[in-house]
Amino acid sequence: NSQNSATTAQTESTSAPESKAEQSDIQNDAGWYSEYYDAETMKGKTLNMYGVTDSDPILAEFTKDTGIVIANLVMKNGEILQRLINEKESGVVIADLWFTGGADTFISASQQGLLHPYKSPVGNELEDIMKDKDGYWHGTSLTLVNWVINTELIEKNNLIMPEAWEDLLQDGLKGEVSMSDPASSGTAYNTVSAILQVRGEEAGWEYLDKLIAQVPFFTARGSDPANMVINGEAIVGINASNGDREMEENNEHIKLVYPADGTGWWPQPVAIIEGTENLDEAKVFVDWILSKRGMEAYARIRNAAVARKDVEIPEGIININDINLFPVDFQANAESRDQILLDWAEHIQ
Amino acid sequence: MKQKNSKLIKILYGLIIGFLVYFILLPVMSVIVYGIKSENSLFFSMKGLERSLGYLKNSLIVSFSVTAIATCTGVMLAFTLNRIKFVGRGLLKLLVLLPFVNPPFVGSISYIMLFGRRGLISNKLLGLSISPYGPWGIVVIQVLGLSSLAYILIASSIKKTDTTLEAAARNLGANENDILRSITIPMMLPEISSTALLVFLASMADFSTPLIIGGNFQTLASDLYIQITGLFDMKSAAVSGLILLIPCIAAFVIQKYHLQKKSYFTEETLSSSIEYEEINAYTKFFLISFTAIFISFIFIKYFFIIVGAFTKQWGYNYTLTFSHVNELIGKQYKPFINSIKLAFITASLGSFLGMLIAYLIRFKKLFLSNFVDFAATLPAAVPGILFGIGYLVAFKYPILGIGKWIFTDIKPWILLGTGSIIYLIMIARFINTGLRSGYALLEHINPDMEKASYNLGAGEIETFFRIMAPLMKDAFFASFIRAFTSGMITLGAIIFLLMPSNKVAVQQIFQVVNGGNIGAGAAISLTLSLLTLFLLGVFYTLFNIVEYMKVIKRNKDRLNIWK
Amino acid sequence: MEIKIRNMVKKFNGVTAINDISLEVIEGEMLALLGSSGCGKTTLLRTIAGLIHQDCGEIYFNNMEVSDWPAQKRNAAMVFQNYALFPHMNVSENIAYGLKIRKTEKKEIEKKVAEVLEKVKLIGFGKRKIQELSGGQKQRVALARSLVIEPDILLFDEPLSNLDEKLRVSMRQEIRRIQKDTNITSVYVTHDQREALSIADRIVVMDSGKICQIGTPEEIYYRPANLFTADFMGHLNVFSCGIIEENGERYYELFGKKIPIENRGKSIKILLRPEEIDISKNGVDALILDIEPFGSVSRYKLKCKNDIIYADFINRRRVGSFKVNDYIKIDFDVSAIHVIEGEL
Amino acid sequence: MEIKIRNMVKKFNGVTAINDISLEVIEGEMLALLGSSGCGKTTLLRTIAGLIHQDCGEIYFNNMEVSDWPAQKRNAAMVFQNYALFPHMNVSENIAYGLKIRKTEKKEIEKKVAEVLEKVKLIGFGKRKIQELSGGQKQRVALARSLVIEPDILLFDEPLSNLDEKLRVSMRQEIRRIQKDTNITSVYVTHDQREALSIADRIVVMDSGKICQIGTPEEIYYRPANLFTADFMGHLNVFSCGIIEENGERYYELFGKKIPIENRGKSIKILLRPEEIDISKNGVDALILDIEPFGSVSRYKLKCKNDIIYADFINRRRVGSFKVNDYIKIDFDVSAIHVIEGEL
Ligand SMILES: Nc1ncnc2c1ncn2[C@@H]1O[C@H](COP(=O)(O)OP(=O)(O)OP(=O)(O)O)[C@@H](O)[C@H]1O
Ligand SMILES: Nc1ncnc2c1ncn2[C@@H]1O[C@H](COP(=O)(O)OP(=O)(O)OP(=O)(O)O)[C@@H](O)[C@H]1O
Ligand SMILES: [Mg+2]
Ligand SMILES: [Mg+2]
Repeated sequence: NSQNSATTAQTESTSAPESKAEQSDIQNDAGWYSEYYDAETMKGKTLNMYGVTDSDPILAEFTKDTGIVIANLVMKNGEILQRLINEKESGVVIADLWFTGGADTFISASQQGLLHPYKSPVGNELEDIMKDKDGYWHGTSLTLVNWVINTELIEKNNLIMPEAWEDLLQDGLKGEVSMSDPASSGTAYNTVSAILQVRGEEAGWEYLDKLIAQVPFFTARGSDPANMVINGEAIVGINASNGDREMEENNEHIKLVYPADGTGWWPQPVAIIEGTENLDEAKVFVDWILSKRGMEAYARIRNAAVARKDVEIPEGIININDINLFPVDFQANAESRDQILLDWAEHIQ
Repeated sequence: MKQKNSKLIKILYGLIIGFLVYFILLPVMSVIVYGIKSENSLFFSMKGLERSLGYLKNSLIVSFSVTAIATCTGVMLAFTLNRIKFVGRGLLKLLVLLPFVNPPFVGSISYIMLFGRRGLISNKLLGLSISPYGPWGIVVIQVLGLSSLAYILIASSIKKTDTTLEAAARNLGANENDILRSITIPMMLPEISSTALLVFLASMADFSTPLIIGGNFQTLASDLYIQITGLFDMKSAAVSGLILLIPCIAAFVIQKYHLQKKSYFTEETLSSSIEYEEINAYTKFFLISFTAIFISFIFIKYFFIIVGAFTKQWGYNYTLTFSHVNELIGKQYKPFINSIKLAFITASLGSFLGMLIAYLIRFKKLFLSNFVDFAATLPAAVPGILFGIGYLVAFKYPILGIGKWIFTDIKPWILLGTGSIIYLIMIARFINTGLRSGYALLEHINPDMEKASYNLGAGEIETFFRIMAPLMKDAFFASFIRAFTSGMITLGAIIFLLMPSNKVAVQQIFQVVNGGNIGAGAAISLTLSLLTLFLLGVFYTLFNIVEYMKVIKRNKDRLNIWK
Repeated sequence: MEIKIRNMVKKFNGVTAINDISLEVIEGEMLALLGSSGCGKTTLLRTIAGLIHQDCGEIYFNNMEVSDWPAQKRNAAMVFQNYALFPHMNVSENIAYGLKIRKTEKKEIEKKVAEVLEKVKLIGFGKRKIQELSGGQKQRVALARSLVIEPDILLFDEPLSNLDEKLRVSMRQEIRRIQKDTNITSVYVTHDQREALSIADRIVVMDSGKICQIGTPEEIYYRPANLFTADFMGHLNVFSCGIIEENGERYYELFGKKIPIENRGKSIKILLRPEEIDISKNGVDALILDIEPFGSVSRYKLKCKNDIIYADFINRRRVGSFKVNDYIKIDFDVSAIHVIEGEL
Repeated sequence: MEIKIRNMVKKFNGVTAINDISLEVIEGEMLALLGSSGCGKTTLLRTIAGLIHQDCGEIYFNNMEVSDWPAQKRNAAMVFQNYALFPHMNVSENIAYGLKIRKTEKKEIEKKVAEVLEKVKLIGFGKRKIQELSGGQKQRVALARSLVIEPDILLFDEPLSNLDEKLRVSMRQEIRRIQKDTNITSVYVTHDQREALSIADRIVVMDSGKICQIGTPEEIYYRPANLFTADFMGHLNVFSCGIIEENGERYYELFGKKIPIENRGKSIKILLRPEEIDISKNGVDALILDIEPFGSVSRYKLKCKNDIIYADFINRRRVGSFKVNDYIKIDFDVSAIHVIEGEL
């Protein structure tokens, strides 16, 4: 079951001038609204964005709506974080926005003062767990831990199609489960910490020990297990995705399975970079992506499970309401990280 | 008082030293200081050190094997393809260069699909089920790639073989074996050792192969990458980088001092033909079949990528489809242009600078030459991503990095955040390829060539461009190919410096492959490769246009004579 | 070892370097190969050594066809015109190379290398790098490298061209001594006809890839078969004379002398070597146009009637006192005349 | 251009190649540099050209110190001993190189190249690759390359060593003509003393990095200052004689001749060139031990009393009839004797 759904009704930005109210109606028809939007001055402006996924189609949609162009540079979470740290130190602000990535890196960034707080009025639509309480970031979509399964090999080896976490421990999957290293992969860390949180320390480690025995080696990157399963090097891979079915669609022999007894997840946030010279435009983007219009575009184009619940879910997307999400405390996650990794290191030996 | 050099040379040399200090030493020093300064870095815990040393051992195991195998293979390939005449040689000569236009990311996927546990060849064809993951997987993949590097470096110099020496040995009664052992190979020592050094450094610094195929056998370079991208611990990464540098520097020093004792140039700088007139049939058979087998390995991989790009589902469903290719059409073309521009400019400038430095050091006997040599080679030993961090931490300060101590409040020009920084880092990285191939070749050029030019009144610049440059042309092109192709697919070094508005093509592939659509990944990688290949063809033609014109003219002359 | 060459042809893309040459080198003889620059001497030597392959023709060693033998089987050591020393070895190593290949004992190698270094006057140079030698020193190393292995056949390609006269004479004697002692069949290419005359048992004169004449030094020098050989072997005074018939006697006239001739042709060429011309009271007058001192001989350019004549006079001090523009009286001995018939 | 060299020293790690040489080359003169192999000729030439730098000493061109000038400023073209042709250019391009550098017009270049190709007898070779030339052809290209630019100074390092006599003579004349016509100061290294005698205005004889003697060809040949020069310039008969005092007159005896001498020393060396010895009815008996034919001259090894004497006789046919083991009577002119005092 999903988390409590208490929504904060408070709107901070009541300072919007009256004169704009009319305008807002028009824009509401379009499905989005931002009080900072000024079509005249913003048309043709270019913003820079960092992110971990290819967001170009969504950004194109944004440009269609607003005339603002956004160039997105794809990097890994750690790379983005390091760039921001160093860029801040030198006073060179390259990116205006950061869109997609692990929530933990956003938390870390906000703690280091790399992000600019902005409580978007549209953010009120989101559940608390989906956003930072100080407005440093807002979640846009969900990343869900799932299993990539090679159905061909399941059949060939007469295995039970895994549905629950215990199914990964079946004999036939010995050496055939691929998982990344929690120390270097957010996916794996999230899985491990979620299992520990849900099952409790003792039972959790007991299960993990058995799981470890099934895995031939831990890959360095979160994306590796999926590739191994596609290649037939493993039968089940612990993976993370946006809730999309792309991998299934691209590969006939692959099935994405969301464990019935709960799975780890985290939001993919959007945030404004501290020091940006295009603050207004950045705010427009945040408002836009969090709006119904933005979320719908996001869900449609990326086949992603989005944070807003009032968005129509297109065909072929996992409805998060159907999935059993582990209750996750991101803050706790971040704090206990070192300890869990130390324990993990001992358990894999 | 030794050789005197003109002001011009001195100024040029000074500028080069400045460049090397600023754009190589400064970033590398920065990253080291950066790593050591941090309180909580892994370096200061015994455990961290132990961990790094463990990875170092892995690195060394892999790199030594790869260096030995790839260098030998490179020598054999260069030998077979340049000195033995046989049918189909031209084709093999072309194919052996394929690894240079390495389609990023999908190469290893192709390899796994073919030779993995359930690979097409290993499992379906041969019925084996061997895990490709582990040290041998790394070695095999690196050897396949680096042998081509070895080949091209050695081949450019093998063309300068003075065959009269072999004739002399033959005449003194030496059989082909003796000649190979006592003349041919020793005469190739400059290029062999130069190549071995580059292969060693490349293998040490390669992080992606261990990541993909290493399984739980990771090397120092891949660990470094994991530390940055997974652990977000750039400082520990810097320390790993420091440890990684130690064996690389050692290799550099060994190579340098090993060579200096002997001379390799002869009176004749070119032989009219270097092909063996006759060669033992068994040897010929062995060499040719070895080459053919090796090249077919390379070829199969590429062929399979082509298959992947045009079939519905790579590895499972081989129905022909153009959907992957069609997908490309919607893609932005600008990153491709950016990539080409970046690769072309940096590869030419880097190779040129490298050759120039090689020339200055070898022929001009200038001060600080060891230092310059070392500084220019250093980037080869530093994994790209670490070098990138170096740039990030060094050039985030004003006036090219040193303004940190001068300007505290005002904000003058900062390199970070400008488009030029990625050009600078790539040039800095490519200098060493030019340098190595330049060295290897210059060993064979009689210094009197240069002196004759001065004597006829040509100045330093004219001499360099008219005499030395043409003689070093092949080596330059070898270096250019290597730099250009690697420039087209470099990501690690520039990821910290790229501007979102100036993306490169390889990023798109990265995005696609990350999305799990390997068919499309294959298609786009292939496109990039073909583009690279096409451009190389164009460059090669342009590069040799003068010669082509001559050949054409000659043939015309001949025809006229016949008329 | 006897060498036989039959109808050899060698072309380099279009350029005919050797044009149907047949030749025999007798066992133990020293055959000199003389010819103008670019006439194919080096090419011929290289084909004998097996370093390049002829396009046509055969080579026999002791009546065994070796045309297809690889170079290393032929045991025919060559001194290369451009030395071809191994740059990565020092002087001793270069010289020892052939011995090492022959698996000679180390002690023996050292001894032989030391000996030959002495013979080529390079004692103390053993450890030198090749690049640290002067031109003549390099050439001597190349010579030593071939001599030391005492092969069946020795092929010299202008082995002394970069040495001074004194060294050249002593090297020549050394070569000759070794060659005679060990009875090694040798072919000796030189551009210096004096060297050929003094060292060779027989001389081959080549021109544009063909053989002009083969013979002993004497034959070649005194009885050249054609104008080319004659001219090549030393400067030549050539007179074209018409034959005069008087009273049934046929004769021609040179400097007023009537010289009878049995020849039936209408015109002949008369060759007179510069050294055959003598100073004599009974001679004809000649004006000295130029004097070129050549060491022991000086070459005088003389004008005698309407002919320009070259004469070599030994360089005695008393002769040396002639000056340009002096008049002298010259004569020659009829027996010194060499007659070539027809239009050569 | 006048060249002045002051106290020049050049060492190569320990080997002294030039040992304190001072030398002047007068404007427009052709100075020949003679010396045994490895005596430092090439090194001296290279320092003048600025291709290597002396350890000590200065060089002046027209009284301007050029010691620190780079090679390209000196305008002193050199013919390299090892040719140093550019392998990536064909013959014409090699020759045109210096002209191109001088920004000569294209037409002009073509014309000059064609001219010089004719002079070195390589018409039709313009398009050839350097690797496709014979040794002598390469040497001529090297020569042409330097001649064509008509520099201030010409430095020849054994420029004709790989050519046959005929070509050599004609090249020599060509060089001499160009040099005289354009009045280019030239230094000409050769190992061939005959060449030096015939081409040079003055000759420098070097030995182990030092100058032995400087003088005109005549001086060097007839009045050698020391035994080395004397010997180097041609084979020499050296007799050590004691001086006899009788009736207040001092004389020494050679082959029965009493020759008066004013010298006060106890012993002298008498030098007699082989060509000064003559055949004469009044002479002393001598046995022919060996005859070495040298073209127009033959060198006879004679035994006369207990001395071994070398004599050069012109190669007339009538003389040629002497054979080894014949006895002949020889004599010499007293004026031909060159006396060097003391123990040289
Ligand atoms: N590789 C080649 N390609 C084309 N022509 C060649 C080649 N080698 C030699 N020649 C030509 O063949 C002819 C004979 O050459 P070779 O070297 O035998 O002459 P050579 O008699 O030794 O002359 P030299 O006395 O100048 O050394 C020359 O005209 C030369 O230009
Ligand atoms: N690079 C070098 N290193 C050491 N010694 C050298 C070097 N170059 C020349 N020499 C030595 O210096 C001496 C003079 O050499 P140089 O080349 O001037 O002689 P050379 O008179 O031209 O002789 P040759 O007539 O044989 O060409 C020689 O003994 C030579 O061995
Ligand atoms: Mg030759
Ligand atoms: Mg010399």
